[in-house]
Amino acid sequence: MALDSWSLVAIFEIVVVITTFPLLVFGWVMSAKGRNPIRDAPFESGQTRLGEARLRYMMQYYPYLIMFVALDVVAMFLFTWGLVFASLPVAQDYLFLVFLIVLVVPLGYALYLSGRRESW
Amino acid sequence: MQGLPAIQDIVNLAAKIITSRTFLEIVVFPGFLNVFVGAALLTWLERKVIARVQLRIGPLYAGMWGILQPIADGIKLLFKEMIFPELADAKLLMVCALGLMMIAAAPVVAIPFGDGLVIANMDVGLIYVFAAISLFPTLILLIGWGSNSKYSFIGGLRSLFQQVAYEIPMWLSVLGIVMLTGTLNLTDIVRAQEKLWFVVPQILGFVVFFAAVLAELERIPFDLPEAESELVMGWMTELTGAAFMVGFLAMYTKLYVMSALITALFLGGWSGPSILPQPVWFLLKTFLVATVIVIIRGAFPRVRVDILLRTGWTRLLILAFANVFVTAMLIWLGFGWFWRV
Amino acid sequence: MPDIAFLALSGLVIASAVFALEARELIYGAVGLGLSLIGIAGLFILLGAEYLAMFQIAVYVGAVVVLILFTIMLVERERGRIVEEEEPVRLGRAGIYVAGLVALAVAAAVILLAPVSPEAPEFYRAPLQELGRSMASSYSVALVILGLLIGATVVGGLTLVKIEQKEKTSGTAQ
Amino acid sequence: MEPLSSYIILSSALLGVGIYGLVSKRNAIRLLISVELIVNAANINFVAFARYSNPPILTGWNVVFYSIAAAAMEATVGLALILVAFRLNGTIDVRKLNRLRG
Repeated sequence: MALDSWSLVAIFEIVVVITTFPLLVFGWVMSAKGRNPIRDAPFESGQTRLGEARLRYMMQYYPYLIMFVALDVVAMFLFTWGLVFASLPVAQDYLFLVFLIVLVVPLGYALYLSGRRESW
Repeated sequence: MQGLPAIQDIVNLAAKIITSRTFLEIVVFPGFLNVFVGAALLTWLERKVIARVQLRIGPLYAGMWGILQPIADGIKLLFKEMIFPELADAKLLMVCALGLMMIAAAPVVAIPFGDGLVIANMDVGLIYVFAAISLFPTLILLIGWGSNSKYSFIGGLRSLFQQVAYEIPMWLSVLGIVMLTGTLNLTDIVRAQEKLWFVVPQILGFVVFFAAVLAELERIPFDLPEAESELVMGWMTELTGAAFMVGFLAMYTKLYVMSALITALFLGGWSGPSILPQPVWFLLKTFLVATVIVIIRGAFPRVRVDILLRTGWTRLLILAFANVFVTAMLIWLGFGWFWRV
Repeated sequence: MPDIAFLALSGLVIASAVFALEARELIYGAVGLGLSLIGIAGLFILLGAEYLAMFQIAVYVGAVVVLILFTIMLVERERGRIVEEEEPVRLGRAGIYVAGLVALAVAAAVILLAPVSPEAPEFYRAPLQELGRSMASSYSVALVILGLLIGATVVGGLTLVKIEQKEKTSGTAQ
Repeated sequence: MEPLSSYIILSSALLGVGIYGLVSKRNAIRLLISVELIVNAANINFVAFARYSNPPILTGWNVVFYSIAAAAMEATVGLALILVAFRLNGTIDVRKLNRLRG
């Protein structure tokens, strides 16, 4: 039975689900169903709830998120380069160096902006 | 008309499947039971070690040295009531808890616990592990949003930014290993360390990877998403009962898997003197790494969130790139053959 | 086995794509998009492009969907929930007609005009080394241009979103 | 192994879903989601054609690499635009963003 490795991944995930899901269902079935405004209040250190929960936002970290999307792509491309690094002519390594150097200024700009709280 | 297959046949088939190597690998040893028991043991280990660090005794009564404490905790949590806040999205929370467990356990498929003792020996193993780990922020953000509580939401956002900030250094710190071995297959990477563990030539990468793993695991000194004194339990605040149990177990599964990943990538995996079989060496190293991570929790203070993010995006990133550069130098100077597979 | 996998994955892709567009809450829409993208990654695996599938999951589901979720949460912030006005039925119907026509036309054209023979080699995996080598040689110019694109995106996105000092508004602090 | 046409039908269906979203939806984020779906339909075709040529050629995979990267960048800028539009107008309903119409 030569199963492809990805089928094994799928089977493993199925095993995880069929062992974990019953726990959740069990907890759901066993718990009381009555609703009670005090019990159902979100946790706020024992205080009554103050206002909407989805209000405040840490917008000053938005540049980090954009940097993440950019560097995610870059890292994946660098892995293809790392795979063949040892057998690659040096001239083609410079190419990836150029690829990185192009990115230095934008990422520096993003870091600079993320440090300035008043911009966000 | 063939008639219904006899019960004997079904039993035989079931016995054949259950005793087949693939099934045993998936369900018992490198697979699910290993992860489950490992994670449960780690919860006990953490309580015991932290207690020792703080000159307490820790769990004591359930079994020898309280080693059955995880089972007691599990049963207790299972029978607790599941309370979801009034505006929370209970179904989303449960599905996300399940998803957390799936993602946390997924990397085990590719990690070799012995020579050939791996569920799926895939060529893209390393990237597969990283891809699985990169799904965490999404689910945690969804949990933080879905529970509609301020603590959960702030914890989820912090977790998002932190994991996102440390993911890139984590990936790039491993790039050196990929350059040295020229493969993404974790079994081959471990085989390449027969002569010298990667922790020596890749010491910079190891430091970056370890710090990034600490941050990915949301552990002290980077445990801002669930800083107990400010955010109660972070994004897990509104998970209760069984959902909390699954989420909690997922985090310890992640700890176990990441320790195993550090072992496989930097500490030589299963290699060791042949007094003990290979999987035992692997498990010993894994639990050693996990213990170090736990002791760090007992010994360090917490950093501030903006410092944390800035450190991740500047120092660690630069260190990771420096590591890549050093490795490139190593290969250009002609030492690369040493670790080729 | 591959047939079942293909059917299941294509079902997942299409169903979650529809769910992404039709879900009542925008958050669920983003989740549906993520599921659809994971299904497409599964299709890539079926086609032998494993590295590509991992790239898809890491970049799309790990980064882009997170960004979409973040934006949705930011946009929904002030009113709790976005009140999406009902689209006119006329528009929805027109959409279905247009989409059906285009999809049919494209499928027919591609299948009729496809220059390749549908006979595929039985077993094939993308050779990872080859991928890196071609990335460094044949696609070198594209790589540098991609670097420029990424840089431009970072600068452009940040410049768009950041608040100028003069017109700083009160609602967006913190 | 399924025939190539099944992949083409699948990607056409995905393209159809994307176009349906583009035509009938009013929320800017849903439009972005539609665009992502369309890009992915194209990607499926690229990979399928690369796989089904005999012998398989890598060009399809390389193109999809760049395509995914470009789509990620496009989503980043698109979301930034949506944020700006929301900040200026308080809505992301594309039918109400008609300030430029004059």
